[in-house]
Amino acid sequence: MSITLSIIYLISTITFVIGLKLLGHPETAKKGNSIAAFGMGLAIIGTIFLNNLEVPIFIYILIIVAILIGSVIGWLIAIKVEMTKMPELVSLFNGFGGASAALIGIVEYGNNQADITQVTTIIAAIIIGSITFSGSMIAWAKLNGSLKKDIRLPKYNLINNLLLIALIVFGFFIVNGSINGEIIIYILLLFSLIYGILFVIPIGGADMPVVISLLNSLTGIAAAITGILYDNMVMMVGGILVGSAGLILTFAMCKAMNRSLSNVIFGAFGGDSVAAKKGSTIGGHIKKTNPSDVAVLMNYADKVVIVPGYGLAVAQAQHVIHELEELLTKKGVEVSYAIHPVAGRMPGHMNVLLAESNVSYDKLIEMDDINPQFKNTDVVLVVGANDVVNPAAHNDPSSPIYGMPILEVEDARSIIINKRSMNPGYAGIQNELFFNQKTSMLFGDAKETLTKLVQELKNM
Amino acid sequence: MSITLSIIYLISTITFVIGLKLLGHPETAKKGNSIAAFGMGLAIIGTIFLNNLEVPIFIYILIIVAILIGSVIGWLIAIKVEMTKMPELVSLFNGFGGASAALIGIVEYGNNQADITQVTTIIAAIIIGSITFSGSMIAWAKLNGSLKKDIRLPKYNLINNLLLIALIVFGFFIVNGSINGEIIIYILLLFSLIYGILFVIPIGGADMPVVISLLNSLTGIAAAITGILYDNMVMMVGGILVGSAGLILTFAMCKAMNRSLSNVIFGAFGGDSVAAKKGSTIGGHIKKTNPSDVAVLMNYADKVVIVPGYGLAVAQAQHVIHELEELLTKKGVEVSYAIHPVAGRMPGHMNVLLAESNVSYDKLIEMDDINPQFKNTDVVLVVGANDVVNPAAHNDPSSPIYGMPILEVEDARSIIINKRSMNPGYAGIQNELFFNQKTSMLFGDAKETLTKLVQELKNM
Amino acid sequence: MQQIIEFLKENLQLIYILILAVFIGVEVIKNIPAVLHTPLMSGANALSGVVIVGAILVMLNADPNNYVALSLGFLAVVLGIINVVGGFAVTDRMLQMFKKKKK
Amino acid sequence: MQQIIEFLKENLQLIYILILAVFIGVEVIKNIPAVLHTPLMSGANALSGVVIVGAILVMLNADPNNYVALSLGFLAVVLGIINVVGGFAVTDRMLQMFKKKKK
Ligand SMILES: NC(=O)c1ccc[n+]([C@@H]2O[C@H](COP(=O)([O-])OP(=O)(O)OC[C@H]3O[C@@H](n4cnc5c(N)ncnc54)[C@H](OP(=O)(O)O)[C@@H]3O)[C@@H](O)[C@H]2O)c1
Ligand SMILES: NC(=O)c1ccc[n+]([C@@H]2O[C@H](COP(=O)([O-])OP(=O)(O)OC[C@H]3O[C@@H](n4cnc5c(N)ncnc54)[C@H](OP(=O)(O)O)[C@@H]3O)[C@@H](O)[C@H]2O)c1
Repeated sequence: MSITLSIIYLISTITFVIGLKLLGHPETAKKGNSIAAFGMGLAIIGTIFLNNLEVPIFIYILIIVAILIGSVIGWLIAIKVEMTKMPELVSLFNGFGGASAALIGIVEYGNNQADITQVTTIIAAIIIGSITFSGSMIAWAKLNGSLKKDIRLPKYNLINNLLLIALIVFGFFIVNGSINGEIIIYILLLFSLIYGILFVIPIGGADMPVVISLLNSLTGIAAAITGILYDNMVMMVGGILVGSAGLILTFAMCKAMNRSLSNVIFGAFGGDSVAAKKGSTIGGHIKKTNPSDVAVLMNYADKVVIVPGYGLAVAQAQHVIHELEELLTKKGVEVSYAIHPVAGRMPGHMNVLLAESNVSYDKLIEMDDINPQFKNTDVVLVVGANDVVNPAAHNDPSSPIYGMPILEVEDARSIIINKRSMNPGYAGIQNELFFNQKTSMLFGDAKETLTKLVQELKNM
Repeated sequence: MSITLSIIYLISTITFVIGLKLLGHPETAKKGNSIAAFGMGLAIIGTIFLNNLEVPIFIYILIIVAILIGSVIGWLIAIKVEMTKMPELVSLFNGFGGASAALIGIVEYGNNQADITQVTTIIAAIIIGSITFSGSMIAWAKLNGSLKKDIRLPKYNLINNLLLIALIVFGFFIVNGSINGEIIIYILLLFSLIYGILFVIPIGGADMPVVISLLNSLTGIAAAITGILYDNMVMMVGGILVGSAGLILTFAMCKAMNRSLSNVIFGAFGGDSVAAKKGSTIGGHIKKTNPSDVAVLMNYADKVVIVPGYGLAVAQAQHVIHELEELLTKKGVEVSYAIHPVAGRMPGHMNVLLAESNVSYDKLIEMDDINPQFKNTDVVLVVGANDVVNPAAHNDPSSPIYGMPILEVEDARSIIINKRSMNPGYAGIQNELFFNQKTSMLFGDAKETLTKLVQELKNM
Repeated sequence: MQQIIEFLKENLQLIYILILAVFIGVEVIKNIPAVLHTPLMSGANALSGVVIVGAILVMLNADPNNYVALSLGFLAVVLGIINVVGGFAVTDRMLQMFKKKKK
Repeated sequence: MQQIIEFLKENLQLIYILILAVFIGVEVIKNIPAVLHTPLMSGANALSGVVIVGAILVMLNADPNNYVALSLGFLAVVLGIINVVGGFAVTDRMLQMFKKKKK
């Protein structure tokens, strides 16, 4: 490797560290992203043009064509995607990264079968890369709705863990030299892909963000391992950075939901059965309401707080909610949004969605700041949110969400809840808030119902 | 090096990182210190006993004797030292570290004169180590009062910079092989020591904490360089950690004083002349008071805030101030301390001093929290503080301390200032607060005056 | 076991690098506000596309007659660069939206 | 120049380690409360005593008949260990005081 290339890699590594650092602060995040992107560009161009190898021209052309094709595809997807589709997009891209690592491993297995360190890294890259790939694809399918059911083999946890152990033993034998041959590596690939599928498929759709974050961390590790193979520092350090940052992010998400990582991965089924039991114990009388009554109520309110949740994202109602907010503001009502950290499909997702529909930044109030304000609030409008306003988190130690901080909407003078049915939310538990005296249920799809509400308000 | 030793070094390095991290949070600081100390012990023991070298027994004995002697000395100093003497102690220890690095360099120069990398590191270790040593000794002497004057050669900045350049060129020629021989290295040592003295001697005593922090950072770098010489990771990483952490700490201190590092190092003289000019422009009438009047005033106050400063530390008045506080509290007066971040001789020094004299932690209120409280304060007692309560920092853009955040004691109903004279504080500027209508000056040494005050209060 | 020790011995510096990088990753990410979780995940995802460097090396090192290696390498480059370009672009788009709203 | 490039080439991993360590040092220290500045300075000072390891190596590697080297090494060990033991002990003493007051 030429010394220039080494220095370029060093610079890229530094841009990665600095970029990641800046990404962690709202004011500098954009700059951080650009710096990291710049470093990545540098590393790519350096790798192609400063390699000191004798390479036929047509391979250069192939590489450049590949890069052009991929860039155009990536770019188009990135600018076209709807912001509600963010989680599945990250999952898709992440899967591609994993696939890339696995492919590298396969080609390199053809070239090196002697050195034990190299074979180890190759096997690891193939296993991790393909698990990431197939796992991410399943996560993607679950999130975009193509795969609705959580398919669970009987004793799936046991099967999965056995399969994982088998994979590792298999890999060990290949490294060992006990088994070898071109075909063996494809079998390894196949089983890794299967494991990735079986790993993700039993996990509920709402847990996908955690899974994606975990898989993202794994892709980083795969990149780092490939870096060891090539003794390439930028891959190693960059990969490890993503690996450790991703893991921290994963734990942060679990913590915000008051669950453990193992509960997310292995506990899906247990969680549901508890939930089902719980659901039946709550009961009482519910009050229904309709858009025109709500319109009247809001029209004469001084202060309205909107609580957006997962259902808002699903219904794509972020634009109409913004319309509602503007209309009310014009009528002299003070409106703000209460943002729960894990409302929506991934952490911080509500911020992105509402920012996209031009909601002004200072109307989004974080949980800890808005909670004391509910006391002075006339109307709370909960749109497609459920768990994040469930008082069981405070009151019921046996509830699966017990201990999770929630938005304390109960304190408000009246509560309007928009959802389609009495079905529970992600945690699968009923919500006693719905039976509260102050609560009125506004049933219906968020987008349709809010559109009607806006219409009523306009006519007043 | 045996693999066990490598692993031990790795563990030590990790303890250093974790230890330093934990040292940064009040709850975990003590644990952090212990963890780092444990790692250090591991590294030392490992180095002695796992070295794979053939070493005569008597050398082992020598090493162990050296370690025992040094440990006893270090331990005794550490447990005996008064907390007011903290800055000079750090300076002393730091100087020893630097001296150790320089000595290593000298011995190793005798062994390696061939390899250019090694000679470079050796020369660098000698230069940096001895600058740190002699500089720290001067800082130590300045702080403990043995060296009172800031000795300044004419054009000292120019001379110092030329000397530094000469040192580097000298070192370069040694590395180059243009000059060599045993004697030459002692000349280098001598000149480095002289530079260290000349570097620190013109800087004012109150700036010593910044200088110590800088020299501490340099010792870290010297350790890292020695680590390169031995290809020893724990020295390299540990040294660099200290180097970069020390530099950040240095900048943080400068920022808290609203000065630049270069102003501290090169600007001492300039600063003074501006100050002298300023001093003369403020004037007016001052009101004097005496301990018995102050005792009456305090006896009937509801809320008293004590502002301790550099003078309190010098006068060793931290115990009597605590007595005063307890007495007042017993009489039903609400007493708290206002802690400015750079009050005293080094950052956070007041906290250490007051903690030592058993002042309860929750009575120490940080600047940002206490400032709004001065409005409701009956009496502010400023003891040996000056710059940290100087309103010029707010009002006078031409003042050298302009922009430094201060304790806004002016808002209180009455202000008592205890100091020995009208002499200015560290920044060398007069304080218009002394001429404020609400201010009364209580002249005298802090310890004596406060003792009298306590006596008067007891008699009431 | 012997092999692991060998590996450790030869790659000691590497291990330090990896451990230090883990610390940095952790240190840099913890305590970030929830608002930024989504962009951060997406940005980290783009960074993991650094595997593209390996994909390019596969192609550069490939025997010009080994069509399997070339095609797999080609695919790896395409997939890797999609991850990189798409990841950075979409992160930028998200952050752009925050910025616009802020003033 | 040539030599510098040589050095860089041979010690590439070392340079990564140094740079990463710088980042960690910075990341770990910034934003610490002023209360802890004094103990932190003292703790960092104790850490810089890691140079003691080098001093021990000097003695271990010294020619048993080279009394100059042995004495200088002896002195280096004494000074280094004073820095280490004294530094950690006094930091602990300071922090002890904070702790006691806290409850
Ligand atoms: N944000 C994250 O990072 C993250 C990650 C993983 C898991 N989670 C979990 O996700 C949950 C998020 O809480 P949440 O309150 O936002 O959501 P939630 O508790 O899952 O509730 C969403 C509600 O929206 C309603 N809904 C669905 N589609 C709708 C539509 N088209 N129109 C109107 N309503 C609709 C559903 O009720 P109907 O079916 O009756 O309409 C459902 O009760 C938490 O439990 C959290 O722990 C979050
Ligand atoms: N803490 C740090 O990290 C640090 C580091 C470097 C510089 N500094 C600087 O140090 C200054 C600290 O401010 P400060 O207000 O604490 O101190 P200051 O401004 O230096 O004032 C101290 C005052 O104490 C009085 N004094 C001295 N000995 C005394 C005694 N025995 N009894 C009673 N009074 C005595 C002096 O006046 P008389 O002579 O009239 O008695 C002097 O005016 C700031 O300017 C800061 O920037 C601080």
